[in-house]
Amino acid sequence: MSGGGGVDPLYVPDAPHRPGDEADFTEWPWSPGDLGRPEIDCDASETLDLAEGLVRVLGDDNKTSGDWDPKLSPEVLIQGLEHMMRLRIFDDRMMKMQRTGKLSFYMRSFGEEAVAIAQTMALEDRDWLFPTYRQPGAQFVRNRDMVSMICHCIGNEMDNVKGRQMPVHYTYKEGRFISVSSPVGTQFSQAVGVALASNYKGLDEVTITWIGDGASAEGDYHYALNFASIFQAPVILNVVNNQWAISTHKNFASKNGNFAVRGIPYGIPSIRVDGNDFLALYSVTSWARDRASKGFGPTHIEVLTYRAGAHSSSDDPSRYRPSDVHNYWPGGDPISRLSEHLKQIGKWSDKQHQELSERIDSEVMAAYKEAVKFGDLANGPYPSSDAIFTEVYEEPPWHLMEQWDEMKKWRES
Amino acid sequence: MSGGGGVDPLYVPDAPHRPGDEADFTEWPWSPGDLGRPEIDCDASETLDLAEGLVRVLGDDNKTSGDWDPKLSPEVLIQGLEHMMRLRIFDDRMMKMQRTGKLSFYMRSFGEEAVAIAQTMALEDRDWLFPTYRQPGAQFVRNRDMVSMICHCIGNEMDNVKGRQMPVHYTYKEGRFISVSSPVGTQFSQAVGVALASNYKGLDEVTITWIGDGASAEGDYHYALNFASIFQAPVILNVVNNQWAISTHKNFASKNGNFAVRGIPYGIPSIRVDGNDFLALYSVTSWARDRASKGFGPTHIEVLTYRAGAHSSSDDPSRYRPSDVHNYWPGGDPISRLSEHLKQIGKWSDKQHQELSERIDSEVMAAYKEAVKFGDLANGPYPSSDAIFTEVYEEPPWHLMEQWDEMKKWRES
Amino acid sequence: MPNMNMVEAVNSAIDTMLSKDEEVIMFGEDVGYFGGVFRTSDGLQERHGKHRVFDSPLSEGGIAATAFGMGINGLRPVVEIQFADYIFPAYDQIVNEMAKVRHRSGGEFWCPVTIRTPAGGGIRGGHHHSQSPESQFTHTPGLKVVYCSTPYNAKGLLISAIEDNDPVIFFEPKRCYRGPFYGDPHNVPTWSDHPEAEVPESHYKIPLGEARLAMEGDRCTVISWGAMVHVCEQAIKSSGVSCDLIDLQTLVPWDVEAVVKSVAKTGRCVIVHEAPKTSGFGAEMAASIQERCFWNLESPIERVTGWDTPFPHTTEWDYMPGPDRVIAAIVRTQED
Amino acid sequence: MPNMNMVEAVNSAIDTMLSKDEEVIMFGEDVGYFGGVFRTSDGLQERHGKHRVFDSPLSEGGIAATAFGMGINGLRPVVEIQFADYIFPAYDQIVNEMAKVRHRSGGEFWCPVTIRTPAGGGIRGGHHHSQSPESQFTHTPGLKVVYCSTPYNAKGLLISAIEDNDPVIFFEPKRCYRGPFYGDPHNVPTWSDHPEAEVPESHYKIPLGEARLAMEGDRCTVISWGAMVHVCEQAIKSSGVSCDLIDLQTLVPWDVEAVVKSVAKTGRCVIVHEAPKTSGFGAEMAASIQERCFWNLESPIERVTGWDTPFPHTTEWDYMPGPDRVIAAIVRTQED
Ligand SMILES: Cc1ncc(C[n+]2csc(CCOP(=O)(O)OP(=O)(O)O)c2C)c(N)n1
Ligand SMILES: Cc1ncc(C[n+]2csc(CCOP(=O)(O)OP(=O)(O)O)c2C)c(N)n1
Ligand SMILES: [Mg+2]
Ligand SMILES: [Mg+2]
Repeated sequence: MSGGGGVDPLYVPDAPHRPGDEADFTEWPWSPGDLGRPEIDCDASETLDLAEGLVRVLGDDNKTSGDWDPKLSPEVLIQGLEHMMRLRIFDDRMMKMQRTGKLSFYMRSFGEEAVAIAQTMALEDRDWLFPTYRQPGAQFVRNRDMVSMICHCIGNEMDNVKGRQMPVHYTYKEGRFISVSSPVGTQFSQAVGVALASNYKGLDEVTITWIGDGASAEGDYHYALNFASIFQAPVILNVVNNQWAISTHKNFASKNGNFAVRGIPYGIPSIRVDGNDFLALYSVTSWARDRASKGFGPTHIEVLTYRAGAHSSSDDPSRYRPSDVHNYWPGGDPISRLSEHLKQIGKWSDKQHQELSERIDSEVMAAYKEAVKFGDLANGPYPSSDAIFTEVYEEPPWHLMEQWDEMKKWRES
Repeated sequence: MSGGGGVDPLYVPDAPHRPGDEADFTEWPWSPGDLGRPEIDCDASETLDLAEGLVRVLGDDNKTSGDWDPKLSPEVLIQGLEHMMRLRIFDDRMMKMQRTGKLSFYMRSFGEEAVAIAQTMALEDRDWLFPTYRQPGAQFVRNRDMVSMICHCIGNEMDNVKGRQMPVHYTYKEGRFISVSSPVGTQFSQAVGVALASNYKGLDEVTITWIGDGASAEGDYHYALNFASIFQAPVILNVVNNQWAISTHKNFASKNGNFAVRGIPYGIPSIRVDGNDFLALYSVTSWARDRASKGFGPTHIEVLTYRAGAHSSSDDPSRYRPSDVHNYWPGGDPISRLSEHLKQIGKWSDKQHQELSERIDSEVMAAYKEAVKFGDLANGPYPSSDAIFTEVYEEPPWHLMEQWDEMKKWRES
Repeated sequence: MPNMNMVEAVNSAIDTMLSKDEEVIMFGEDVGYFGGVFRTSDGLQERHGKHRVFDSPLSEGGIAATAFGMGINGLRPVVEIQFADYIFPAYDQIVNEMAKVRHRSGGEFWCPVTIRTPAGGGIRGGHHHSQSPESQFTHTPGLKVVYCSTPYNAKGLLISAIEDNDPVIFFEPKRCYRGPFYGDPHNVPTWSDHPEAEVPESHYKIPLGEARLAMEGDRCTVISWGAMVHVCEQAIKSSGVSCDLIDLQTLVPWDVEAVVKSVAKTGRCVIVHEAPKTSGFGAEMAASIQERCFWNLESPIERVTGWDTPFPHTTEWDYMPGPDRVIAAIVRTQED
Repeated sequence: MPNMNMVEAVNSAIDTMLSKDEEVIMFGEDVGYFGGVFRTSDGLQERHGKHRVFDSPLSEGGIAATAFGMGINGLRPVVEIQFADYIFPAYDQIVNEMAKVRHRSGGEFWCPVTIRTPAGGGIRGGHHHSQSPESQFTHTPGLKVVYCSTPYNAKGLLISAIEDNDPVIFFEPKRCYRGPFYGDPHNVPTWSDHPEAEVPESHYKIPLGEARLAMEGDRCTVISWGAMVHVCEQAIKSSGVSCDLIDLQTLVPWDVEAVVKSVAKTGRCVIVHEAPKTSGFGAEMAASIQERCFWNLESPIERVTGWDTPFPHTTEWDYMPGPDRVIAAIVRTQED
């Protein structure tokens, strides 16, 4: 316990390491052993050890163990690996496009690829996803076409958001992937409403949503936990604790560094899971889905991970943390861990990895080439600026019609 | 655990009893025995039993017991009793005034008199109070003159709020009692700022604030706990769980009915205290003050009590709960309990009680008569409507000056 | 046709929609078991079930967010904010989220939510139970803004709002819940016998975007909404000046045709609202009217509004615009 | 005198005040160790200490509430909202609390808080990094609203805001942080050599409530604030029409004298802002000007504004008002 001994001038926390320091993750909650998997109708209080501990399936020896092992087939694991590799290669390509001015801005999922991919794979296709900008990978699971994703990021003629939002603000209703919004946190409380609507309609649909460690300080986090628990919403509420909110360390978001436990006093079973462990993520999410689907209400999950890259293409993390810091993260890298596990069980090889990587690379490259045919940011063509006026309302009212006409006049002049 | 067995249409909780039902408080957390009093530098986790249990000092036998006994002198107890009796008598008088149109609206503290009074008595005079409308009693502890309180409630010429706010929205800077605001919850997060400013200035001042069970669902509750814990603010954060938010039962504010435990995951020591037990309230608050003052940061307290009366003079609780319900509250009545205790230790008698009651009654009556001399709502005089324009800004800008002139013209016409 | 006060008319509108459309659902603070602090949902929980009309936690932000989620997932939530003054914790969810979701998602998701809220002064509410914050919603594209004034238009507009596929902020002048307000606090009429209190039991709509011509005349156009409509009616009668009285009803989108036609005819205009003057919706009306009718105007457009101060408690009648101020403004428009 | 861009000028203002007054304290998202995502607090934590310049949790509501509490207890907090679009979670704390506390407490408590926030478009921010929500604060009595446009006025106004004993919402046109914006996205000048970028190192003030006459002329009054001031300058130059260009600087309270004097002289007026037209602050300006200068006006007051739609990403240049639209409006005012 810090503090003590009289009045100090305003205490302000700090990050555990800054540029020049050595990275230090001693506080990482090494799983003390395998944690139990409770019944889905358990009380929140029965999950305290899960919230204070860390659910892992893949050990440092790349073997699985414990009650939480989802016992997935190698095919499913390879599928997951492929999605994660695709996301990483896709992200790298997009960053290159950003650096060459073909798109305006980008945000990678680097180091966090497992989160949305494992979790979405653990759900049914009819379940609703309400993501932030750090879960685009879910779209691969739901079979979204990469060309359309790239077109969105460029904001060209084929962007289904019609150039209205910044890159990475995907929407993909067909895949029940709900429109990403910039104000952080808002989706978390909205997702409870989505879930309650499914419930009201008597449908066996679950909603999953994510919020960052930083954004969990918004009021929406509290609204979500409160409304979800009071009305027993079939919702999975994830706090993705990747340690940083831009330059602000999670020490400014939680005094004790544990987000999972916050769910328990709301009466919501809460679990902390290793966010770089594909199998653990899958397993915990299946459990939560089962629970929600059977009418037992919400689950609160802290996904413990590390933002390995910059916050966004506008950010330079070397100004506020050691540049190689992510290499020291005790959770390792989600892609390596899954591929090492597959090798361990004899279902994967360096050669296969290499081949898959190359195949994805050329797919991404092909998608990229296809997408820029519809325009890139540097060269156009852009979506018509008519899209400024459409879908503001279901039908444009007179004042929008008037202004639209005026805009057209200027555009043509 | 409720729920289970498939998809039900949207679950909505209910109150445990409604008009016609018998009151039932089986869930009241009977103190299983005396709870320990931890060191002031304890960790949040060491207070779990205090948050899940209930700190009581005054037993049902009207005797004190346990580590939390503050061992107050009979003089202090009698002082507290007097303040509580004054508040109840004052409230009754004000309600009569409201019923006869002498003031527009009123809110009693009935059943909750101990809360602000015991807690404020446990503090130093230099500590800041940031109340809701349910803690006016703190002003008696800080020696506020009743005439000025009544003048505020009337909103007459002597109202220090100048007729601008509704009754019960007191402000009393001399007593460090900060202006009550109608939007519920806002003071809770603001109080953290007040505390941090004291801290910044290096002053040994603590801030105490209160929020209702209902209002704890606002974002401000989350902001307060988060900012207080991150910056170790010297603040005492009380949730007054009086079971109701107007007609809405606390089952709509907390799934498991416990507000105290919510502080623990924020790293804030948390205690549930019997809000009708003057001694327990005093003791817990002293502990929290000591802690804050020594630099160990915030304390979170659930004050477990019952709103014995209507929400306000506009409310008719018999529409949504059994009318005699408060008589069944296991915590009893705070005034009776303290006076019974005093009798028990031989320091009080029915006769003294009767005499004190009569003395206060005539004091209140005298204050009332004095106050209405400055005007009552039915008959005026009212504060000058010039007060509409002053103190909107430090100096009225030109547009207010213009409108002020216009208003004067109309007023004189 | 039954006579209803505005509380009953609002209740009837929600009741009608709950009966007609299973997607309609209602929640908010104290609206369930109790039926609302103003009784606007009295009896609805009993009639339609606890899962369709229910209490919510005391959290306007949470209410708006939950409604948003339900709205994009196929329901048509009607939520109540207990007082318009308490809508601000939900402001982000309304202006950044509800207003923009259709547009931002390329039309994939939309939010047919109706947010009802009692607004305005005249009940000694002081600064936090009297505000009329309509203009703070009119600046945000994607929202529709409605302000009813009578039992008849309350029901017809509310049904339109609920059936609308865009988010609608629906203001109810609480001072008029039980009777029209003519500006005299000592003379408090009820709605009985008022022609605008003849309200059909059944479903009917008043289209959003259409104003109501409450009085007809040719010397001045008086534009208002909410409780002030009745103050204006009183003022026009007392002024002896022949006026059009336009009850705007919908602020976004407002009825440009009705307004322009009237001002073109009268050449004079007075706009009356309770909210503070600076950046009140009267500003938009005046700015637009001078843009569209400049050459018709014989005198400056007048605004009669609340002062640029918080709303007072004891002295609220020195704050609320009354008939005298409106009369004076009408007369001033005739001078030049 | 040193040449500063607007980021440096803002930084210098805060630095000056931190040095001058111990009661000044600064916090917000990423403003501490890192120095702010726009670098406006670069170096300030190191210079003044972690307890005076620090990061906060990601919670605009919490930031505002904490600032409120510090403000009423004797400090003078300067807080940053990272983008003006994200000020709405704090809206309740600002409009219901900060704005009213002096008044509601009979003058016992007041709140000398400055809320700084980068606003406006032109950086491809799409609808949630481009909004210019100034008018949503101008309707609330008790708040002052400032919008700077150059390095020189940024520093002078910010120091006045910090020293002011009322809450001030301080908008910084992010598009102009590194250079003035003349409306051509392909021609991006910096502040170097610009006369308004000569900024004293030391303490100076530009009084709140006073406009800046940026250009002088006699045929039309162009009123603007923020980034659009430079667009107007460009437009006026190209139009060949002799215009007064009034940079309003403070929106509440606005400089009625300067505006009325100019319009009385020119008889014509164009108001230009980035925010959507409906209920933008241009509405208040137009309404007030026609009230005060009706008999001087030779033609309708024009408004050139953003459209009544969310702010787009790819096609933002079809949204942002550019010199051509301003020129056309100026020319229209000359026609009649
Ligand atoms: C309401 C709001 N405030 C501020 C921002 C600016 N912002 C964008 S991302 C971000 C940090 C988010 O951190 P976290 O929630 O931890 O998510 P992460 O980026 O780590 O995934 C901030 C401050 C925003 N988008 N919305
Ligand atoms: C933001 C806000 N929303 C709604 C209200 C209306 N309101 C006043 S008191 C109240 C109930 C408060 O209940 P609780 O917080 O439990 O406090 P209690 O009255 O029981 O002391 C409500 C809904 C308000 N004043 N402020
Ligand atoms: Mg993060
Ligand atoms: Mg309560």
